[in-house]
Amino acid sequence: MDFLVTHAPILIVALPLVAAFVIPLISIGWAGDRGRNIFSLAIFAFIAFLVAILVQNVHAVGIRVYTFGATAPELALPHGYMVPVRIIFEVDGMSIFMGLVITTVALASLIYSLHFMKGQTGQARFYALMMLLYAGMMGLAFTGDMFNMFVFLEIASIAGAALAAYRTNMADAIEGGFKYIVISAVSALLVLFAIGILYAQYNVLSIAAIAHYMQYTTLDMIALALLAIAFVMKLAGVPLHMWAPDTYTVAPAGTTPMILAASYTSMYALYRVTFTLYGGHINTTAIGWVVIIVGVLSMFIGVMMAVHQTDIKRMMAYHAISQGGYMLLGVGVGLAVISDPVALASYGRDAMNGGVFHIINHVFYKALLFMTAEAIFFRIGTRDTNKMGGLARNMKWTAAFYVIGALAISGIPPFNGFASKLLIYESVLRFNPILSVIAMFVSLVTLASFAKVFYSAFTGPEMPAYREVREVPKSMIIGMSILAVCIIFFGLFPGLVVDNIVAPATNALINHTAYVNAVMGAVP
Amino acid sequence: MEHVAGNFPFVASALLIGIAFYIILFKRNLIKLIMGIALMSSGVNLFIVALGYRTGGNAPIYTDVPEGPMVLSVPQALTLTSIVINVAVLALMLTMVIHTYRHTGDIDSEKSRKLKG
Amino acid sequence: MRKVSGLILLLVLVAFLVIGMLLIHPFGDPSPTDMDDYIIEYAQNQTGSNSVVASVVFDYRGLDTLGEATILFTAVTGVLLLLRTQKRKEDGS
Amino acid sequence: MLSKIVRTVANQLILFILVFGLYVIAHGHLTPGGGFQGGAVVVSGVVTLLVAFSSHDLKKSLRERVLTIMESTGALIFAILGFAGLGTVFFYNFLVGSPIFGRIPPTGSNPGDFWTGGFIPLMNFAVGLKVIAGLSAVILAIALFARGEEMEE
Repeated sequence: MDFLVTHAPILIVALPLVAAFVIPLISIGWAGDRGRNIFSLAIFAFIAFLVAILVQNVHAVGIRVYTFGATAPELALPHGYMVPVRIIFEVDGMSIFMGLVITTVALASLIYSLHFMKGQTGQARFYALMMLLYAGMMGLAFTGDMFNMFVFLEIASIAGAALAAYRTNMADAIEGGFKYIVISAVSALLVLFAIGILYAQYNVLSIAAIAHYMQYTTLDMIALALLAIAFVMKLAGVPLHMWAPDTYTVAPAGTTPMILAASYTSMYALYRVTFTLYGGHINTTAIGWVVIIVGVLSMFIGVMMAVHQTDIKRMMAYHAISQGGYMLLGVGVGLAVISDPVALASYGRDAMNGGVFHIINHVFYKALLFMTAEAIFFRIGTRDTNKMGGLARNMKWTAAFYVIGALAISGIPPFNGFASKLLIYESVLRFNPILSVIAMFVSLVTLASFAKVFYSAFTGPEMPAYREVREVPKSMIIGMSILAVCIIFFGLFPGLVVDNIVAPATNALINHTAYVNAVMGAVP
Repeated sequence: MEHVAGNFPFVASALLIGIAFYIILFKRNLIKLIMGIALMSSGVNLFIVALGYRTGGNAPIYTDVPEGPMVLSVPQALTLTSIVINVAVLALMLTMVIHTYRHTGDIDSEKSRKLKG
Repeated sequence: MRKVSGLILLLVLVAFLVIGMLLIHPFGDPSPTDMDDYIIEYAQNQTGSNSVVASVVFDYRGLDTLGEATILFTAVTGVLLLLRTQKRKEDGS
Repeated sequence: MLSKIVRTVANQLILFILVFGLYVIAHGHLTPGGGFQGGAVVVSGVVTLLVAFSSHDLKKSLRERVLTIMESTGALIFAILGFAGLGTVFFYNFLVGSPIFGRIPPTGSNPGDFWTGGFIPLMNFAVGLKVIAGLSAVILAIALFARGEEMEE
């Protein structure tokens, strides 16, 4: 048990990698499809267990530092030397919060995929890529090293792009995958360039060490701009959002939620850069307003583009951009007032709680919605809402899950979307009432848009073509119900979740000196 | 600003990245787009490896090394990693372009486009 | 119109990058060099490898190399996934 | 398929390319080079064969199944070498001081001893195996796909 607690950070990242290497082998060899599925699930269950251990441990003892190749995991600095040389994993409240989000979604996606993928070609490689995508995201969330962050960013992007283009017999799938990889490659190269600039000045690569030596020269500003452009591109913030609808639309069901989670992992990287790497040096009010403006633009333009879509997944993809705006708005308000203790205590912290809480809520209900859309596609073979109708008669579970997801995304009380949106509305209202009004208006339009799709797809007269449509198989329902249960639980007990999971994450972002001191504590 | 002439490798890498951006933004041929990304990664790699150079330094390998300072080793390792990563990205992109050509008979990004709006 | 505005943005970006490049330490004289000095000094003793680059790649920054190998594996898996046979076989794999 | 001269030269050349590639892999801890570089050299030999002969001829000797197994094995060896250090820390160089590749060279300039480097030479071999298999598979798959054929299992 001690062994697992000590080595949990690396085991969570390395085990999926090993599983990905093994999956092609066992699919060729003795195990076959069934064995491979059981193997993937077993590995995943073990990783979820490790994540649970690590959550508990991080909340109990604080930031966990894991130094690779040193004589002890905590030995970030070599003996008698004041510069970290080796790669460091640093797991704090925010990292483990992202870990929790990613793991839950990945587990649901994996279970959902078991039946969804049945009979498809190339399954072994599909599951291997799912594992790699998961490992890339977790590594990005845990790493405390800039260059390592770039490497994991690339793992997640390449695996995501290959998965998005999975349906190679459709031209649009290839196009969606290609857009994703081009955007990812360009943004990763920008990140690498920024890393080079930072390395040139400080000759260290660890985030904590760079933050410790940070002087905020002109070069650092250029690096910050490059990093911000790159991560906003990856998280699909307006005006760099053009890839997102295409990629989310074409990716097969189990992977769309994972790619969605990958964009929010990039959002985590953006927060890590602005709050920790440049913590205490940047003009927080100005940068905070930039984040707020990107957030409001994403919110508004995303929802306006979503309203007139007829492709159900494309509509949801634009809503994903729009909901991403809420997170940026909440955290941006927190960032704008972070240097003002009074405002931070009275509403800034709540705004950040709302923004961070919205990540987990949004990933859950949007993953659920994407899954229901693919369940419809699985049964009737089209994503066009004009061609659907009366599906609620035969697909009762899917319809129920769609309603849960739609009410949650619109911020209707008993569901989780309401909890985080209320936090954002209340706190933003005290910061700037206009922003709050825009946020509420966007929420109304969201409700209208989802209601419209519900009426055209699920209600209405039964279409003769779909009389024989049956409910989707069991594993897909289980995958969706995991998320639905989480949504309802989070909606009923928001206080519990905010206190236990979200507040440590927000504290980790605000209190950047703890992150730096965990590595550089001994350095004057 | 005092060492304008001496910093030409850095400036060259910045210009390479600028040219690459021009190609990525304005060329419609998908193969040219990929070449732009390859050029961009060359620019970044040149930048990183140039960061570690010390005037008159030897390669950081102790096998029969002559006397003198050694150039920094970490940028070389980073460049090595980044080159391999880029090879991987290019392979995947080219595969997708082959597929696009199969489907639409064209590698012009405007003509082979299916998803709009 | 779109092209002109894009071009202006591009020129601004390049101008910033070039100015930034002139502000970096002079070529051939990096400073500070603490991390690299440590590695060059101790690499032979700690890893036993004569090639300092190899010891950085595999030992000091080993996880990066594992990630790099993984990326290559990911790309190969992705390429073979995309170029797979579309005919379904009897066993369904 | 190119002319007989090219084919004969390629047939003779492949051996030298192979030996040079393996040399680069094996001496990765002493001289410039290593697993990736040496693997790329070997793959350049595969490309030579692909140019001289045709992908149709080559697909019988380079089967997808074999390449997949090679690649996964290489990656697994690498990962397991990382895991083997878990007694202390992941990626701890546990072989330094042991009989296998455990010697420590004299500090400063020296002629180079093959049995040094801890797990670095082993990792070079693992990465080399992986790169050879992976890049060959990619090149062959793309070449075959462009001709409208598939890789053999």
